[in-house]
Amino acid sequence: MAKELIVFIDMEIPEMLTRVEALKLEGYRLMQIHCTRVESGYEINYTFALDLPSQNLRIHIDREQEIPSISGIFPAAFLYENEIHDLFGLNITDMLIDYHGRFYRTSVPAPFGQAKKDTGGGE
Amino acid sequence: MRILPMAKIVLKSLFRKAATQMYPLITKEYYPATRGKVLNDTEFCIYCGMCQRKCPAGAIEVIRAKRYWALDPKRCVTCNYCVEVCPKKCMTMDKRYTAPSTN
Amino acid sequence: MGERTVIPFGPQHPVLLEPLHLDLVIEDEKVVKAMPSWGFVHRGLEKLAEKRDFIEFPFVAERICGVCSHSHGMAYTQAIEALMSLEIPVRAKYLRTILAEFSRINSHLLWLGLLANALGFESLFMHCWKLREKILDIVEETTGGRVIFGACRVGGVNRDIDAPTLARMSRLFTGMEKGFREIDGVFRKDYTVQKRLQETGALSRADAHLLGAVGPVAKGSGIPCDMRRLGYSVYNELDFQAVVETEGDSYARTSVRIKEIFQSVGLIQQAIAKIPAGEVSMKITGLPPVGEHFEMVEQPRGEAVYYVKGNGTRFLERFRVRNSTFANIPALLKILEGCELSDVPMLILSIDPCISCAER
Amino acid sequence: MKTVLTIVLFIVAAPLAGGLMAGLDRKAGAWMQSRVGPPLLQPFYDVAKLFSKQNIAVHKSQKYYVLCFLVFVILSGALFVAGQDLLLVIFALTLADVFLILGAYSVRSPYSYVGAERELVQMMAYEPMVIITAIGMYMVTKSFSVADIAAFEQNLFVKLPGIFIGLLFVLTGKLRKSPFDLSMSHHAHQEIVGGVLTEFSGAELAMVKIAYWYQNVFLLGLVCLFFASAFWLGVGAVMLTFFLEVFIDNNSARLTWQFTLASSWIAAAVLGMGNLVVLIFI
Repeated sequence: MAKELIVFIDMEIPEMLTRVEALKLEGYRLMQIHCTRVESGYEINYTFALDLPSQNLRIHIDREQEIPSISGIFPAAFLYENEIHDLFGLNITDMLIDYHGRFYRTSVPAPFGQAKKDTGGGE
Repeated sequence: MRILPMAKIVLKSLFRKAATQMYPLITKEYYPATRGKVLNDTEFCIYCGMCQRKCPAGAIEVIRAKRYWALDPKRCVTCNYCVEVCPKKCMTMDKRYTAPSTN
Repeated sequence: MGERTVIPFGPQHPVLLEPLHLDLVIEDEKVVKAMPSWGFVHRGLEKLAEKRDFIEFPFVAERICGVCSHSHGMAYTQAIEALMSLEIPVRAKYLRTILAEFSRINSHLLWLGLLANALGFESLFMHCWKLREKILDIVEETTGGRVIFGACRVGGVNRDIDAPTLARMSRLFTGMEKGFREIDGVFRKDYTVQKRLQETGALSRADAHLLGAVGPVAKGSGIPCDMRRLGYSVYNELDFQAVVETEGDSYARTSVRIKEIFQSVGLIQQAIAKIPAGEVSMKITGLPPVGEHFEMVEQPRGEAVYYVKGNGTRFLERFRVRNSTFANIPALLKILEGCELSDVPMLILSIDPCISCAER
Repeated sequence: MKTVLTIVLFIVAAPLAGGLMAGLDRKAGAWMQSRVGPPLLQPFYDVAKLFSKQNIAVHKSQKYYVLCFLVFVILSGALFVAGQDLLLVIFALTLADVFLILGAYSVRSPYSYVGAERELVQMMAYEPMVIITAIGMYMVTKSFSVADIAAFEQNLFVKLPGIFIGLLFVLTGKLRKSPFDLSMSHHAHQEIVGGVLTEFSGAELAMVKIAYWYQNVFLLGLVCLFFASAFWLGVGAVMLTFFLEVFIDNNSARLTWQFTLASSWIAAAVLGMGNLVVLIFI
C-alpha cells in the first residue's frame, strides 16, 4: 500500500471514542487493532478503512491504565481486544465477550508486554 | 440443476490408473530444484558456523574446536538458506526427502 | 422447544481440521449460540521478529501458514521493502505475482476439496485435490517447495524462472481448464450440493461490513473487498475485476472462490505474457530505518494486514500480522447462529479458517 | 435338518461374504476417487486389530447392548434364511437396531446422543418402505413366509418394480451411504464424528462391524428375493444393486435428516403405495 494512503492520528482516549463512533456513522469498517510497546508505555492503533484507504487512530497508555472497549461500537473488536489483553496484559473494560485471559494459551502471562531483552540474534 | 454431474468424473476415474502412488514403495520423480534435505560434505567444511548463525529454525549445531557439525532433521525447515550462505559451498540441498521410518 | 445441549466442537474434530474450539449450544439440532475459543497453536511468531534478522525473517513469515505461505512471504517482503524505500526489479514483482496466483488456485482447490469432504462427498474431495496436485508439481519444479514455496526474499525472489518454463506454466491451464469446469459444474449444479449450500449461512451486506468480514466472505455478500485493487506488486498493470456475488450464502462464497480460480488463471496468463526480462533480485544494503509501515495484501483467504516498525537495527521493533481468518471469526459466529448442526462444519469452512495464521 | 444346516452356513459364511463386500466397497470407492485403495481384506484386518485393542467401555451396559445388537441381527438373518415369516424378520432387525440405539444412549456423549436421535429418524424413514415391501410380496405370493416367497415360480420384480426401486432408495441409508448416511458414516468425516458409534471402541466396535456385515448380507438377500425364481438373475441384481449404492455414495453429498425423512416417505408413498394400488386393481 502506498505510504501516503496511511494516516496516523494521535489522540486521547475520550476523543478516540467519539471519533470511532463518528467513523462508524461514516461507514468505515474496522480493519484491525494492534498494540505496540514503546518506551513510555504502550500505544494502541485502531485501523479503519472505507473502501481502500485507511485511517489509524493512535492512543498512548500506561500499563495500569484502563482502556474502554470499542466492541460496543464495532462488535468485531472483541477479538483484537482480548488478544491485546492476553499478549500485553493491558486492562480493557466492557468487552463484548471477555475471555478473562483465556483467549491465548501462552505459557508466560502477557509475553509481549515484557521489556525487550537485548538479543544478539539466534537462539 | 443437473442430476449426478459427478457421474462422468467418477466413471472415468473407475477405469483409469489411480492418481495416487504407493509411497514409499514407489517414490515420485523429484525435480532438480526440490528442497528435500540438507547435506554437508564435512570433508570440505571449515566449521565457520555461518549456517548455524543464519538458520531461521536453529537446527544446525557447529562446534569449531571439536570439528563438529550436526543437523537436527526434526527442526530443519529445508529453507535452503544455509546452502546459500555457505562460504565453502560444501553444503548441498538433496532433492530427495528424508525417507520415512517405521519406528 | 427442545432440551438445550452444549456440544463441544473441536479443537480436534475429523471434519474441522483447524484447531478451533466452538461450544455449540444446540436445541434439538438447531444451533442457538456458538462460542469460540482458541489459542492452541499460538507460536509467538510476531515476537520472533525481534530475534531474527530482517533478511532471514521471510522464512519464518512464510511459515505462518502452510497454504497461503507465499502471500505471507510476499506481504512481509513488500512491507520491508516499503519501509526501506527499496524499488525491486520488475521481473521479480511479476514472478511473485504469478506465484501468488498459483498459490491462490492451490488454496481454493484445497478449500473446495475440504468443503466437499465436510459435505460427505468424498469423490469430489479427491478430485479437487487431484487437480491441485498439478499446480503443486509445477510450483515445486520452479521454486523448489510444494507447500512452502520459499520464493520471496527481501529485494526479489530466490530464483528466476526461464522463458520455456513460464510458457509451460501458461499452457498448463489449457489442459486444466476442463477439469476446473467439471468441478465447477458439480459444485454449482449438483442437486445434493446445491441443496446443502444454498440459503445456508446467509450474511447480509450490512452485517458483513459491520463485522469487518474480508475476502471471499465479504465478496460473497456483495462487498468488492479485494486488496489487489490497491495495485501492489504488479496488479496495477493487470486487468481484473473483483469477483462479487450478492446472495451472501455458502453457495455465493463457493461461487466466488470458483470464479477466482478462473480469474487467477487469467491473471497468470496475462502476467506471463507481460513479464519483462531483467534481474530477479537486488543486493540489500543498509538496515530498516526508524519508521513504520502498513502493508495490505489479498491472500487466497482474504485481506491480510502486515505492520512493521523498524528501529534502525537488524531486528524489527514490532511485527504484526492480522490475517483474514481473524477478521472473519465474528462473521462466522453470526452465520452459525440459528443454523442446523449438520451445517456447522460446512459453515465453519465457508470462511476458510486458518487458525495458525490467526494465532501466529 | 436342512434348515439347521442352512442357518449354520449363514452364521459362518455371512460375515465372510459381508467382510469381502465391505472390502470391495472400499476398493471400488477408491477407484472411483482415483485412489489405489486398501487391500481387499482390509476390513478383516481392521476387525482383527479392533479385537486386540484394550477394552475401554464408557458405560458397562454398552457391552450387553452391542451383544444384543449382534445376536438379533444374526437372528433376523437366520430367520430369513430359514424361510420364516418376513414380518418377523423385519421386526427382529428393527429390534436389533433399537439395541444399538440404546447402546448409543447409554453413554453421556452429545455426539452419540445426536447420532442415536438420527438413527431413530432413519428408522422412521426406512421402516414404512420395508413394510410395504413385505406387504407387496404378500399380495403377489399370498404368503409372508420367506420360504414360500422364494419358492414362488414367477419373478416378483415384474409385479413389484415400484417397490423394488423404493427399497433401493431406502437401502442407501441402511447401507450407510451418501446422501443418507446421517447417523453414522464409514468415513467418520462427519459433524457428529462417528454418530451412534462414537463411544464404541475395541471389541465392541468390532462386534458392531461384524453385525453390519451380517445385516448387509441379509439386506442384499432381500433384494435377491425379488428375483428368487431365477437364481443367477438374483445374483446379478445383487451385484448391480451393490455397485449402484457405491456409485451413488460417490456421487452425492450428505443431506439433512429432514430431507431424508421427507424423501424416504415420498418414495414409500409414491413408489411403494403406488405399486400396491396397481396390484389391487390388476
